[in-house]
Amino acid sequence: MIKKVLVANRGEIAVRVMRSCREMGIETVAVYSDVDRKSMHVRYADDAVCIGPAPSSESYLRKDKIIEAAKLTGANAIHPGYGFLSENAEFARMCEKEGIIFIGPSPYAIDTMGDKITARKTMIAAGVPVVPGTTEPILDIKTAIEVIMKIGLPVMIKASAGGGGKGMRLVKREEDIISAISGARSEAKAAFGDDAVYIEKYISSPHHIEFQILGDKHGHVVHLFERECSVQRRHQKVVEETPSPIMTPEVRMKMGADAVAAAKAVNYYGAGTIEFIVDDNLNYYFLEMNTRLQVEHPITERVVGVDLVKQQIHIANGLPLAFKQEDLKQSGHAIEVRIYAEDPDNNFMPSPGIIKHIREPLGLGVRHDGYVYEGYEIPMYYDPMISKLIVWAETRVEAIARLKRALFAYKITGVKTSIPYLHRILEVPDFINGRYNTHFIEENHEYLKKRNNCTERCMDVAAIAAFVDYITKLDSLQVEPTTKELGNSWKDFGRKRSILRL
Amino acid sequence: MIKKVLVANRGEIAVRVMRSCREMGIETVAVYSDVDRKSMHVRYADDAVCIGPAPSSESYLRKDKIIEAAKLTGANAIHPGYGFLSENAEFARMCEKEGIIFIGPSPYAIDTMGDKITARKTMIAAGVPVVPGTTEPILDIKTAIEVIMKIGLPVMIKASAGGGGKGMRLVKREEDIISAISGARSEAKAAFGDDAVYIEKYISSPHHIEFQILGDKHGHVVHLFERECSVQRRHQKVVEETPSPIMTPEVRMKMGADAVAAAKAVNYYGAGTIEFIVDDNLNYYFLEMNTRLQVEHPITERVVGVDLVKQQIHIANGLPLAFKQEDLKQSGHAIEVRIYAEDPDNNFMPSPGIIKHIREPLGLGVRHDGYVYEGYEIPMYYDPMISKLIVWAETRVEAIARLKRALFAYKITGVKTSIPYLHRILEVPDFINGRYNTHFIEENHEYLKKRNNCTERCMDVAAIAAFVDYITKLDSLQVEPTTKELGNSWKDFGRKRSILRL
Amino acid sequence: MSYEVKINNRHSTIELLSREGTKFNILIDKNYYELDIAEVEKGVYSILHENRSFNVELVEGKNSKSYIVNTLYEAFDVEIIDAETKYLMNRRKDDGEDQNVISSPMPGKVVKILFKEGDFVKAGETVVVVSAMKMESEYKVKQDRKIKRILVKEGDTVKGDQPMVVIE
Amino acid sequence: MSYEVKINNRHSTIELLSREGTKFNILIDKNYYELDIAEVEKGVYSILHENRSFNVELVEGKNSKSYIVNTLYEAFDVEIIDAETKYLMNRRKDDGEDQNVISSPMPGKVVKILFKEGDFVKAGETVVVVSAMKMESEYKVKQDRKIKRILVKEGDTVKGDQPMVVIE
Repeated sequence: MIKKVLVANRGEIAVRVMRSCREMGIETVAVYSDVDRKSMHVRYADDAVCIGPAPSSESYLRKDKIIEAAKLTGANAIHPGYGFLSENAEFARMCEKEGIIFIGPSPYAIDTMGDKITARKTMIAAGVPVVPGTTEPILDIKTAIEVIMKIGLPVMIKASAGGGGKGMRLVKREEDIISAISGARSEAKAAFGDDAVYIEKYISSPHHIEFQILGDKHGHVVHLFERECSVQRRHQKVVEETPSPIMTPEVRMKMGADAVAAAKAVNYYGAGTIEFIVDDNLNYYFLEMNTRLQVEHPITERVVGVDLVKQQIHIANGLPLAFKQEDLKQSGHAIEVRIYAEDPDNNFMPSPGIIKHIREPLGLGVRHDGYVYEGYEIPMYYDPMISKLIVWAETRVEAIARLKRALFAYKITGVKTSIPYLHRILEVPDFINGRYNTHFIEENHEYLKKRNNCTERCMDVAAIAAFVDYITKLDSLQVEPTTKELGNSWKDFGRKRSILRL
Repeated sequence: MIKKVLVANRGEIAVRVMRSCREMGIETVAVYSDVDRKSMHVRYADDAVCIGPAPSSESYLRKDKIIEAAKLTGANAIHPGYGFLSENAEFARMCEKEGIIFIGPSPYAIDTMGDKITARKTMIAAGVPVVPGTTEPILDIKTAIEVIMKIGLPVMIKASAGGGGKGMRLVKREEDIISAISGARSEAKAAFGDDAVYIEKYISSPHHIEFQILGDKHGHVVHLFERECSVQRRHQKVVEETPSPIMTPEVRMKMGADAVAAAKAVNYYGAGTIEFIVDDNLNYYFLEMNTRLQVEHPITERVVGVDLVKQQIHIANGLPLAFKQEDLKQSGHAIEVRIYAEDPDNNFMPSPGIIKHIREPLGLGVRHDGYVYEGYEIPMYYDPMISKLIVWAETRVEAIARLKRALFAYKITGVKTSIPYLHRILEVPDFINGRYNTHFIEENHEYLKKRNNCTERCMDVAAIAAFVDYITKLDSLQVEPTTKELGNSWKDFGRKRSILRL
Repeated sequence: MSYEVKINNRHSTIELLSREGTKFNILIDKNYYELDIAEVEKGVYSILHENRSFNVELVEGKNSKSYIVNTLYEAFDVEIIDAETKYLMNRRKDDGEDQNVISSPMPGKVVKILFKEGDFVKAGETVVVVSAMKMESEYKVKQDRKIKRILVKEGDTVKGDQPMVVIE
Repeated sequence: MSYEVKINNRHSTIELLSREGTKFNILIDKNYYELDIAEVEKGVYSILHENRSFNVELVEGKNSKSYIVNTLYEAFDVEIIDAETKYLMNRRKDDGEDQNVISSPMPGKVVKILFKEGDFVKAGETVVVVSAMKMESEYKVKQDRKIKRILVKEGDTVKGDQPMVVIE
């Protein structure tokens, strides 16, 4: 039985996992890099162990140090979160060998699904539809060109070991083939240490729809319905929702059954996601499986009413699933947006820095999974995601209104964030009507541009606020005590000074 | 149609109402007293109007000023929240006369249900069971004694115009009758301007269970199931949950039907609550009707999936209810706790003051309805409630665990709060087992006492933190710039100073 | 250098042995601690001891040497006792006057004063009624006393810990 | 006394006519405002104008006279222009050198420097690659240029706005 969980991650997901552990009476261990000493997961955990310098390769990716930390603190299980070591079969194997429960699937499932080409073959064997393309990894450019000419342009080049848009290139014109392949390979090499790529037919105007699945160690697998993730910028999801606005009950049932079949094909246990590419006629193809918790898992939690992290822990404990497929249903509508520390009006340039002020959205139907706080410095070494805002309402229309209301109340200063950009997405007619695919962002470029909605009065008020702040500071300086007083009453003086915020 | 809503209230409920308005695209107007200039509802609203000095009688209870503010800002509806003017029939009538929509029931329903004795008579006529007691207001002590001797001790003396535990006295012994009646009457006079009281048979070990109802202007009334509110301290609710741990489906259906009958007896429209007193054998009696939104309405919203404020607005707009009784069902379990600025270890002494630091609980299944922020001063003039923490989970056991987790992460410094006390409630066996009535707090006095769980190490750590803070301050003072520098580089100096927090 | 520290009613001696960045070696009475101490927010400290993560919040008390320290579910009064504090504590002992003052522990409004200067009050009688946050609190005497001075009048707003009545 | 204020690219004259508590009378260009202005949180102002409620957040910019001002969904650069600022602005105009510096607008790590001092680079060519938050950004020249000086080396950590390469 799991008594103490080390969370081999940082940021919001580390805190989110620890929350469920705490509800289950399970102790938690944080691991952290030098720059993360003040990070929320260190503060939230029962125990905390420093595992190295800031770069992930020297800390959060150091399997040996993480396992050492688990032993040191007596943690008998490790939850990998998402990213970092979450889809690393070797790490899962090392845990197994050390007698530590890896809260995730078997190394075999990670390996099989982690390699895109093996995964394709396995899916074909299991009768799950896949996108036309290569079944072998491409290691040289010559073969790549031959294959592409055979499949026909446009094609997508993808890293075999990849995920999250890294090492991915779309090729539409013959003259771009070489640069795209070498770009994808070097990116894949840098990100995953493996430059093998594969090639797939590119499906134009595709929807990205994924199915959450849960499997136990007794061979039971259920799906928890779909998530619509087509709002993407450079292959990174920006908005996710469930149910998908284009889904029908019939297709949902079919896709769900295929998702379960896909998981069963690798004897999957734990939480996982089957990603499908779907065309406008609801033809769907297996894209890949993520053998871990997804960033966007909370929308499923809200609509299905299941705590996925708790389920992961129950499964890791060897318990059978507490529900059957027919026990699960979707209720209402949930949407998640990801808040990034980036400047949407300046080519989404990352914006690390110190959080000067934060006010989080609250109230009915709003869940906010974050980890930053006032005075926290968002480090430049890791993913710039600040938090996830998840809303639920009875209907999609109401959920969009609620999300706008929550974004209205969500204030962060000190770093630039994607909040204004997310608000603009919610006002694009194609989004409101639920008629969008993965080209949504590029097709709605004009709608998503920054608009100056500020009237003359609004600008005047902005100027006046700064002006009043400035003259108030000046005033305070003039009532400053003289030098003589300074010696005796440094306390009062300090008080006055701390109000100045100069 | 309602276009702009003035919220005649303050604190969390004002903000909560404005949130739903914002989701509906309805503009909002805040009214505020002098001490509330910086209160969150003023910041959140589209418009804000000052209506007078701090005491409620000169601001939030000034019907004329509130109506004037509505006219000034073009608000065509007023939402009264709870407390203040929410159950004031005259105010509802004044709104009507001025062509402003009062978001609440008819003045007739407020009047009938607001006077406890008329309400009793109306319920008896409608066939709803009531507690044995007087049907006429008692205006002198002599009559009171006669009545009490007839009903038999113990009895409860209650203010006719009352609510919220004000002007209420339990009498068990004959010699206490006179002091109890005069006490109740003077408290009633002070609180409601009316010293009429009535007398009811006291039911020992009672449960307080209430039913949420919604009625439209077309004669439809539905109930949204029960709320268990038996955890009370001095007749003030502390913890509320739904479903009630003692409820059975049969009794729920019967009580629900009686709640609907009670509302229909006064042609009720809007949101309202029928409070019942319930004995251990699930015999139940009508206690009173609250003709407004309740503090604890969010647990119903969560379990039934309905936004009650939006429903109030739809009803006020004359729309028929969008659902029938059979469309509504309870899903999972919700618990609310009220966080007060008070010192639970010092006789619950109110603790107004400045919020130095706040960290709000977040994550799966947690709703937090508050209004305070860092630097906000909780004024001494109003109710000391800071916020409401509402959790939801699939089961009651999980909901309790989640609430503990949320309380663990909820940090406020600057004022004392009831958070540690609430945590202790959740650890009392009778609460965990769902076996409790309104005597819960007095019967579990020992369990609820402050315990020192801090080990020697924990005390050492507390002392060390203070010590390190102190010596760090001392150090900073020693690197203080000299007087000469002060003149030229006041900016840098101020920066250093502002870190000191002396 | 070592300091005396008062934690609730416990007196301890505390000494900083060494410090390097966030790493502190501290001796408190006879316990030796190696700690990693970081101020994460204003007045909020994250403290690691033998990999255990503690969170402590400080609120400054009456002066810069006194604190209210909040641990998970407990609050402690901590006072750093230096030469100045010792002097003040000694002086207060000699004086003893503050035992005879009725103060309101919280801000509020004086609703009623039931006696006047020179009156004698019986044990348990209410002297002043203060209202705050919709509640009225009665301030009584525990023994028979005489009202020496009344420092406030009905309707006055009082701050926390403000003396209202001096008794003999 | 009136000040000059720059809001993005708009220059305005602003004057405080009177002030009483939170009530301000202010003239900005030709617009007269009666406002109720309260600092509610550190750097957060609640401003009421003709009963309209505005919320404005200030973040200090490069110095105490420059601000980033956030209104509901917009951010403005606001600069209070006093004598000192005017002097500095004039001097900067004469100098003009800063046009020829490649700086990283955000903190990051220098991954690659593709040229050395004295090299000629063609328009559009990448000079430096900086990595921050898992993203690599390439810094290019817009016209044909010569590398004058390189101020960083590969592996260096750079701060926001730190000059990296000087070009001619």
